Amino acid sequence: MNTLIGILIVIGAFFSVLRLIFGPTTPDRVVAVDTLNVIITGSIVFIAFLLKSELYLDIALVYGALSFLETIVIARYLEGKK
Amino acid sequence: MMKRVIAALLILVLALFIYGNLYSTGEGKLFPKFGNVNLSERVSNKFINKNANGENGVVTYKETKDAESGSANMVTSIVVNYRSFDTLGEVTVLFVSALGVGLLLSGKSRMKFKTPPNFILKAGVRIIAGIILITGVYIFIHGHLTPGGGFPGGSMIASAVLLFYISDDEFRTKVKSFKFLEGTAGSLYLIFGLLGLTMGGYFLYNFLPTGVVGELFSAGIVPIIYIFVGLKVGSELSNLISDFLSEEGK
Amino acid sequence: MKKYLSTFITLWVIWIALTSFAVSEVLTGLLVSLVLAGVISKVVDYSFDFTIIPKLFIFVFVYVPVFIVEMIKANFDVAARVLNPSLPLNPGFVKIPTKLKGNVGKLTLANSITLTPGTLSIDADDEYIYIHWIDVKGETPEEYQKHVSGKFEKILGGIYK
Amino acid sequence: MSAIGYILMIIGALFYVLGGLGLVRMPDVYNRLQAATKATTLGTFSLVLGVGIAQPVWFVKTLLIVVFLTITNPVGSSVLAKASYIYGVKPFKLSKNELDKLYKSRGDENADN
Repeated sequence: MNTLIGILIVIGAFFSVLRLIFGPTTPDRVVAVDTLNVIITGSIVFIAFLLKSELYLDIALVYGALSFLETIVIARYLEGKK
Repeated sequence: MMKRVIAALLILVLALFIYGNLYSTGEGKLFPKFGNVNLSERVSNKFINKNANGENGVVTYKETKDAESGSANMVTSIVVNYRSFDTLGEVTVLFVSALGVGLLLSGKSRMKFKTPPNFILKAGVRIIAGIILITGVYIFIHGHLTPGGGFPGGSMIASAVLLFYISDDEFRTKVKSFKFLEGTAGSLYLIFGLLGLTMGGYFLYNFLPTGVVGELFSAGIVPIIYIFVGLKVGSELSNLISDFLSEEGK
Repeated sequence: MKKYLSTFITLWVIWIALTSFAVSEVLTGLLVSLVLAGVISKVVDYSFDFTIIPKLFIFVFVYVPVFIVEMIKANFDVAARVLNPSLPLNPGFVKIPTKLKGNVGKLTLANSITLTPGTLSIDADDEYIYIHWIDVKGETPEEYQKHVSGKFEKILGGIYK
Repeated sequence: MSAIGYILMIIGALFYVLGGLGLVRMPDVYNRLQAATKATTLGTFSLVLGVGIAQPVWFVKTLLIVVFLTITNPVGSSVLAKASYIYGVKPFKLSKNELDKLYKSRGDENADN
């Protein structure tokens, strides 16, 4: 059961990596990174469940906050770019 | 051409030297064979497992009382207890860099972005920032229990400030109060170190009772020091951000 | 003062959710939220009064179920579009009027629009929310509004003024 | 209890696959953003709540993570959509455009010259 969930998460992450590699424009790549970040946040929570360790939930929260910041900063940078 | 040949020869000699020392057997060799040395006995018994009485014993979470360092996170016990002087130096490095940026870039008015901020972003940040800030405070207060500490907690606080700056064209931090907070936190770190000097005989001595491993009020001065480090790092990075986003003007 | 109190209560609740109900944690949280609320109560949007209790009730028991059902519908919609080999799309940028005034209410509406079938909110101003719509139906902003946000606007109008 | 949690977790992981698939299949940035945001938000919702139900001690904390992600993810998508429009990404097909009065797209400027 755990293996199945892990494989599904990896497939989803793989598709977003594909878009990250082939994305024709920069916004495409940023969208792919944003999606990948959400998937990683979810999988950190899943790792917490696998290892039965509550400490990983804190890490998921911090990762979510930092990935949001990253998305916003890159988006604002794209807006101002010539 | 000559240089390259000499360099290649030197590398070859060095490689042979390392190879010979790594894989030779017998007396007088430089390195012990990989896996033969039990490092955990050398390090952990000396520092982590040691009781206050100097004996080695097993430490149990939420049971062991009065361990020498008393922090559930081993890295914290090294960074803020045994090598706290080093952390003081790290904080100083950050302070010097913030000082340099402040000298070069400080301006009066707020820099405006080319495009006005999105309304949804502005309203969203005003909800999210509270969660991010309290998480940052949670991380540096629980530095001795969870894989966090002063530096990650401080950066979370600074990231909330950066979000405010990006999402609101009018937003401006109170630079003066941040400078005051930074100075106070830094001097309190030193004062705690000097208190240790008078009470225990050396600088940054852990003079408070260490309590039960794994509880919030444990590990002596470690959480207190981490609170100061977190406040100092957070206010320094926030000052850095507001220095970068200000410009000379009316 | 009202702002300070509501910020303080929100921060304390978040702290307790992060840690636990142990006495030392609750006391530390009290101290931290007292100080932090004083610093940030002017820049964050957490003001509420005593009418929060019935409003929270409506929010959790009326709004959240509707929202979750719409979100699941949205995902089946996305799945149908993605798995269909001919990709049936008719996208466009449109604006829809909204009567909600407060920042938080408008944010909730915009986020709900993003997570429901076929729409993505891009920006908002005083009267309109601008959206990207996969499958434009109708001609005037009022018609769009009926399709996109009618259901939410009715419920949220009762919660946020 | 753990059976419900596992079912929710599998549903969440399936939505991740759907989000990735939407990201690959859709024709332009705005449609990709739509598919990815909806699918990953519901996926995280379901996966994280599944973990919270399978480990009831963590339920409150997982609820906090879910609330946090349901606010940040749509906000991030909105900001990205606006940034892509201003950056000048052309939608592959457009039946109606009422956004042109609000911002200037950089793609339009280049088309004029």
